[in-house]
Amino acid sequence: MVLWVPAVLALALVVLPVLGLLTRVDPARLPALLLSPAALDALWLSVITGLISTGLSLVLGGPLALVLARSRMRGLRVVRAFVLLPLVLPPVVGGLALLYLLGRTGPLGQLLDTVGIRLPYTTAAVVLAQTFVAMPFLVIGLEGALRTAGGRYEEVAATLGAGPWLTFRRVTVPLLLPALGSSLVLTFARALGEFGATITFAGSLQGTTRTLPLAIYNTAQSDVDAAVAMSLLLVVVALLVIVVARPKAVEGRL
Amino acid sequence: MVLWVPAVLALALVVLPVLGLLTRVDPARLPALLLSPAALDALWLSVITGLISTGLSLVLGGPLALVLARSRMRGLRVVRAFVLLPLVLPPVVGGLALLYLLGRTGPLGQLLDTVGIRLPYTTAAVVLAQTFVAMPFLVIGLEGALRTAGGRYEEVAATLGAGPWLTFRRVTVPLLLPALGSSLVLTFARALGEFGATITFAGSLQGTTRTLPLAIYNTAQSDVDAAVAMSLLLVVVALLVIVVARPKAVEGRL
Amino acid sequence: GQAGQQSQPQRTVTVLAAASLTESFDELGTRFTQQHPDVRVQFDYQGSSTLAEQIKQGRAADVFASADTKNMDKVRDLVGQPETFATNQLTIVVPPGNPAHIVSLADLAAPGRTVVVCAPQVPCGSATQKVAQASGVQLTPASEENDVKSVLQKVVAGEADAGLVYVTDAKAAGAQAQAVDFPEAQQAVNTYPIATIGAAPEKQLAAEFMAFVRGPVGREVLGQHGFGTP
Amino acid sequence: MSGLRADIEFRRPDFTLRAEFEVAPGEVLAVLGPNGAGKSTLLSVLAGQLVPHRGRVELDGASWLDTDRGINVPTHRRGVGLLAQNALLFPNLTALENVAFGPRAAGVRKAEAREIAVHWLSEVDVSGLAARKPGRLSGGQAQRVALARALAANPQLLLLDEPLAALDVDAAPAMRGLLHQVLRRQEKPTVLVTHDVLDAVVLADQLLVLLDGCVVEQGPTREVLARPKEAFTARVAGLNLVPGVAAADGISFGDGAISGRLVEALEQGESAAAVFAPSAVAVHRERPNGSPRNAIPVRLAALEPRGDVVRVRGVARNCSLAADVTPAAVADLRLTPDDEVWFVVKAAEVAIHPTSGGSSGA
Amino acid sequence: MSGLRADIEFRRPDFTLRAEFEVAPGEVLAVLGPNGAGKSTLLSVLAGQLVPHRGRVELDGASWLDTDRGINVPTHRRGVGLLAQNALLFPNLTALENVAFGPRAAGVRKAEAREIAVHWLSEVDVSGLAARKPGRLSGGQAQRVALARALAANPQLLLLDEPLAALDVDAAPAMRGLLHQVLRRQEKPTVLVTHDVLDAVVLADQLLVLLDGCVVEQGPTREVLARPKEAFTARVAGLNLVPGVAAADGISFGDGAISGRLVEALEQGESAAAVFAPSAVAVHRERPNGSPRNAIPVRLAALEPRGDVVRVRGVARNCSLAADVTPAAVADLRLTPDDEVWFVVKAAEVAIHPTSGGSSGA
Ligand SMILES: Nc1ncnc2c1ncn2[C@@H]1O[C@H](COP(=O)(O)OP(=O)(O)OP(=O)(O)O)[C@@H](O)[C@H]1O
Ligand SMILES: Nc1ncnc2c1ncn2[C@@H]1O[C@H](COP(=O)(O)OP(=O)(O)OP(=O)(O)O)[C@@H](O)[C@H]1O
Ligand SMILES: [Mg+2]
Ligand SMILES: [Mg+2]
Repeated sequence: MVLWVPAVLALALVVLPVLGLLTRVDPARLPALLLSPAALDALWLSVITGLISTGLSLVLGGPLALVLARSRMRGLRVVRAFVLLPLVLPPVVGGLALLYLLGRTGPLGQLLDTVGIRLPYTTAAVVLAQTFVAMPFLVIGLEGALRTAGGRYEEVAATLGAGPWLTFRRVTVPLLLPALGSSLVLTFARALGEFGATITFAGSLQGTTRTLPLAIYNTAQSDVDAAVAMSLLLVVVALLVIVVARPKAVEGRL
Repeated sequence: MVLWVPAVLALALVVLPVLGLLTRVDPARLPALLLSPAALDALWLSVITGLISTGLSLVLGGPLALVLARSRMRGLRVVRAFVLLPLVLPPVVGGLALLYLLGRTGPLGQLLDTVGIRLPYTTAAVVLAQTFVAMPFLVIGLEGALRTAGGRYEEVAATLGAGPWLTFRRVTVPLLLPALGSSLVLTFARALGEFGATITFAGSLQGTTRTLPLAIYNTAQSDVDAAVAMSLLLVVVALLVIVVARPKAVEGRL
Repeated sequence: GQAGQQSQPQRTVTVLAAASLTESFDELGTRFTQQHPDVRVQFDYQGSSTLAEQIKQGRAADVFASADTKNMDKVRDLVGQPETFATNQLTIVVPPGNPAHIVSLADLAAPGRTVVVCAPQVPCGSATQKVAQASGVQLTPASEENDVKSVLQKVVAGEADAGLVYVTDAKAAGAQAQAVDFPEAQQAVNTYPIATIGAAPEKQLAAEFMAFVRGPVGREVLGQHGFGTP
Repeated sequence: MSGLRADIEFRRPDFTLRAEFEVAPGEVLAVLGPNGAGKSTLLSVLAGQLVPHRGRVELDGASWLDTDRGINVPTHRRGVGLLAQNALLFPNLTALENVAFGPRAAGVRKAEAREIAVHWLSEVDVSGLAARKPGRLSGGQAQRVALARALAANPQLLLLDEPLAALDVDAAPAMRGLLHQVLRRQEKPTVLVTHDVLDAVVLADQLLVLLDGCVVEQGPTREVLARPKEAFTARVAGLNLVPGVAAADGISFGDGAISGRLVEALEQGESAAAVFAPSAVAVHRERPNGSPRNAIPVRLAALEPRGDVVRVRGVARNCSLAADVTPAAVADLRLTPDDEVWFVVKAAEVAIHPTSGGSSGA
Repeated sequence: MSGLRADIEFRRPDFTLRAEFEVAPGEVLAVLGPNGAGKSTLLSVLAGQLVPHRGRVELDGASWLDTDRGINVPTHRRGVGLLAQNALLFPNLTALENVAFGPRAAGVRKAEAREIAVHWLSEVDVSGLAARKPGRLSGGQAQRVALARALAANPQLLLLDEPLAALDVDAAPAMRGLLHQVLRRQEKPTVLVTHDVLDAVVLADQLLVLLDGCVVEQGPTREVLARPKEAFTARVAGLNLVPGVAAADGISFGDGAISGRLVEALEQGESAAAVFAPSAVAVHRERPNGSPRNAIPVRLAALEPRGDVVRVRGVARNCSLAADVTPAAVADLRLTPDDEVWFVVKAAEVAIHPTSGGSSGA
């Protein structure tokens, strides 16, 4: 089939470099590298913050997607475009933006300071930075799905007396599961790989804010091969999440 | 409506930091900064390579998405997980991976060298790096849409004698337009913002490989405010693309 | 390469330089083109370790200027004889007005101060470790940044009360930050080596540029940016 | 007043729907009309899925829609049940869950909703498919589940769009009977869209005929069918209907009787109607002595040529009956108005339907 | 051999479809059966959308499917046209583009495909809707466009799943007539799923009755309907069919004649059949002289009680006819087998249908 040529090319483009990385790793050194406290701390922090950011993106971005898809308000097109901004903003600049807003001298940061909350250099800052860059993925993915699916079934639910909330839970969400699944995966993946905004806004301290990508970058400064090995750790985590979590959401479809 | 609270919060999280950036820009310096040859070169390069990578992602990733969504081959689940890898790989590591594969000492690079092609540090390398990190967005987005939509209409087309190619053009693609639109936007946005893989694999030479994010990084070394101003240039370009291109694809839906 | 507009450059020399050399080398490039109107100087500024890795992978460029000897050593087989062309040393930077009243290295260890330093893996971080050890000060930073510019950024943004950066960085920050020199900095002087790359397409020009950097003009420009002379 | 009152005007480019009608509680309004006449549109407006340009809709005195006063109650608060033309079962729920959806939405507890669903599934004769997802049902099976779902929701106003389409020859009469029982039991108004005049005759008290968005006929079913003003209605109608009360093997009306086949079990004395096609009626000068059981003496009222047959209208007591005979037969028998003749119809051609108590005597 | 040959076995959990049949070119096979019997499944297998567990399908000698030899020609290469139960018009194309899709797929040039589409849209009487997207069509309108789309594709094998469902009382006979003309014109086999025995009688040469996935009856339409073995078929059938040739006001067969209403314009001498319901037939001991035009002398063959009526079977020449009368009438007339009686049927009750030339004489 004519499709196979570009499909295989695309796959090669994605898979070959990653496989190439594998060949660079010295298996003898692997255990020591991966089981170092620095690596384990970073891994743990990455997984936790990644999950929390994904959850936060869902809780905040889900409703936003719904509003964007369903509301007939004017000016929504502009709002939608704004949601995409974190996607194009270089992450470092995104981090700066967060810092300017929520840092000690930022308008919101000063406000928070008065109630004793300081975000920079905390794990919360990591979550915030990840959410900032990753949430648009969820919003865009869900909104697209919400637009194409569901409308007619939601009408049917209303004729059966179901209010918006019940309709949403029992009709909209189940019909949305495949899109939700893939959007969540994208969001989690982006949060997991987030680097620039995190280091700018949250800094990099082992155990508190140094996630795996930060640790990898850090290691790369002195030992590229060790950094590559640590990247593979990230890859394995991502694969696990995807292979374990995704099929449930995506393949249990209609 | 109960949805509005989280939706507005989500929007605030995304929009406020960006607005905050705006206040940091000195309007008097703006023209000089944005119209410098370095900035214009970078802008031009970014737009061109971003478009090419998006096109390449479509040409290669589109068929891959189709194969993933429609083929019933075993082991496809693993392939699908692999496609997501560039999403989680820290971009710098992605760039290293490309370098290891296609650099002069890499296995494929040596092969290409014999026919006189050297990829690293060329504009082609920029495109390749961007495609590597951005294509998964297209593949995931399209695959999800392909799974939910189209199947039954494609069957109908077959009963009317339409071969796979005609069916694809006249039935699948039109039904896919909304998802295609949003996936392309995500892909383009990701390519436009790409930094780590590009600087590692393609280097940072003005006019050849220094895209806008690289130029911003470069400027940030000496003048953070100028870098922020340049980021806004990126934001404006992205907004233009999104507001101009997206509605056609998304709002001209069924 | 602003020189490109004046005459048609026939030759290009590509310089791979550490990111901290951005301003000074840009200026040196302009000066060099004034002397050689037919030459275009192309700079690629990145972290020294990334550049070293790229050279290992066969990158064809002419000159490599590293921010430390460690990264130059990584590519020792692939470059000509490295020569030191500048030195740099640490200084404390504080936000304008020095709100936390920091006057010595020991002040950084006082409780309640937010201090940012470089991670030990990068050159400025290893220098930081050295001075801390030498002076017996126990630093508890809020963040260990991956490069010196990030440290400076945090101080400039007011997110840190103080940070340890190179003198050149403090100078580049101008009025946005204030430098507080401290004597222990002498314990860790960082040297910048430069070398021509073995596979250089423009061997002749590479050598010329290297000499130019190490010559009087180079010294003058580098000195203006705060670098010390070796 | 109680019941449904509607007066609406809905516009689309090239199409305007205008209708005004009332349906009392317990009454069924049948809506007939050619494809594209606006029947489904009418139901959508009543359900609140389409907002008309101008109009009022009110149920039991509560206003659902009033464009003048800016009232527009959303669909799910109307308590309206709509069985749309396309089944549209929720693809992610099983047949049982689909049917239980309405009760659940009304706040019924899970176990109870399940029971209700089981009951309705067995009423529409698809108990065995309770656990199936809609994607795995045949067309007719899906239609039955959709009917069960609409009925199980027990709405204040039931809207049915061709509920018996896609059903097989056994199921269609069975479902019609089920609907008849359900609709007569409940004290709520129903609007029923159909292409089958039998549905209207059996199930409906009132008839509304739409042509191109306009109401061209409206009134009690029997009256409209007996005196069709529009050609379409006449083509649809084509049925004789004699109201009376159920008797041993048919109905009795006044001092006469008509025998026929019982469509549903009937108690003697229950109100019922004998339904038969004009084409089934033979005209005799004398009372014949063959197999046909029913011979009704009538006075001829009119003779109308209709295409290749002649419709002969006769009056028997207060009831108008029609017979379709060939022009040759008219000539042979030399039929003229005011003749006294016999309308003869075989009992096998007569269906005895129970009629809605409400207006069978009207 | 030419035409369609199929022998398939398709399994689902709880359901197995087994069928073996042949349809000659120009012939129509009608498939009847209750909901969920497997009719749509059968069409899907023929179209290649479902791959049976075991089986062979072959058209004009070319193998489309042979599980033994591992042959499975994909749907689009079979040249099969399927009108599915659900219209499924392409939502992104206008009605015209939907209909033009098939010709375009066959390589017809754009302008020509457009013309073909315009033609078929006018045949199904929705010319005015050519520019509409399917989302803006009514249910019946969509069904008509879907029919036009299936016919316009001009397939080698036409599969129709309840093509006349959802059509109004005017449209259904009109579309049936259209189908009749189209199907008799073409030299290709057709399989038609329907719930309406009239479709089978008018359109089909052969009949196949499915019950729960099994073929319970199979053969020429008239034979199967005349001697139904299954209760379902009997309930469906219920029609008399007398083959002959068109005459002035009916048909003539042998030395007899039956008058009735012409359903379509017919040339005299064309092959045609008179169709009427057993319930329309009255039984008389003597030839009556009322309006009924048709009195056929028959010899009684059997008396079968069927629910509340008795089916009286009589033989007139080589043709078996049925009459449904009440048990009371049987008692009155003291009917017993071998009696010579008159079957009387009003011309208005008899429909004269043209029959497919191919096998009308069979
Ligand atoms: N969504 C829509 N947008 C625009 N026009 C529509 C839409 N739906 C239906 N129409 C048109 O409005 C008119 C009324 O349609 P409606 O569906 O009410 O007809 P109907 O009486 O239900 O017909 P049917 O018997 O075929 O179901 C038709 O002319 C139809 O083409
Ligand atoms: N996709 C499916 N998966 C599993 N079972 C199915 C599927 N579609 C139909 N069935 C079942 O297979 C049997 C045959 O279905 P089919 O659709 O062929 O019936 P049908 O004869 O067309 O009925 P109808 O008259 O209702 O359209 C039924 O029992 C049905 O429940
Ligand atoms: Mg309708
Ligand atoms: Mg079916």
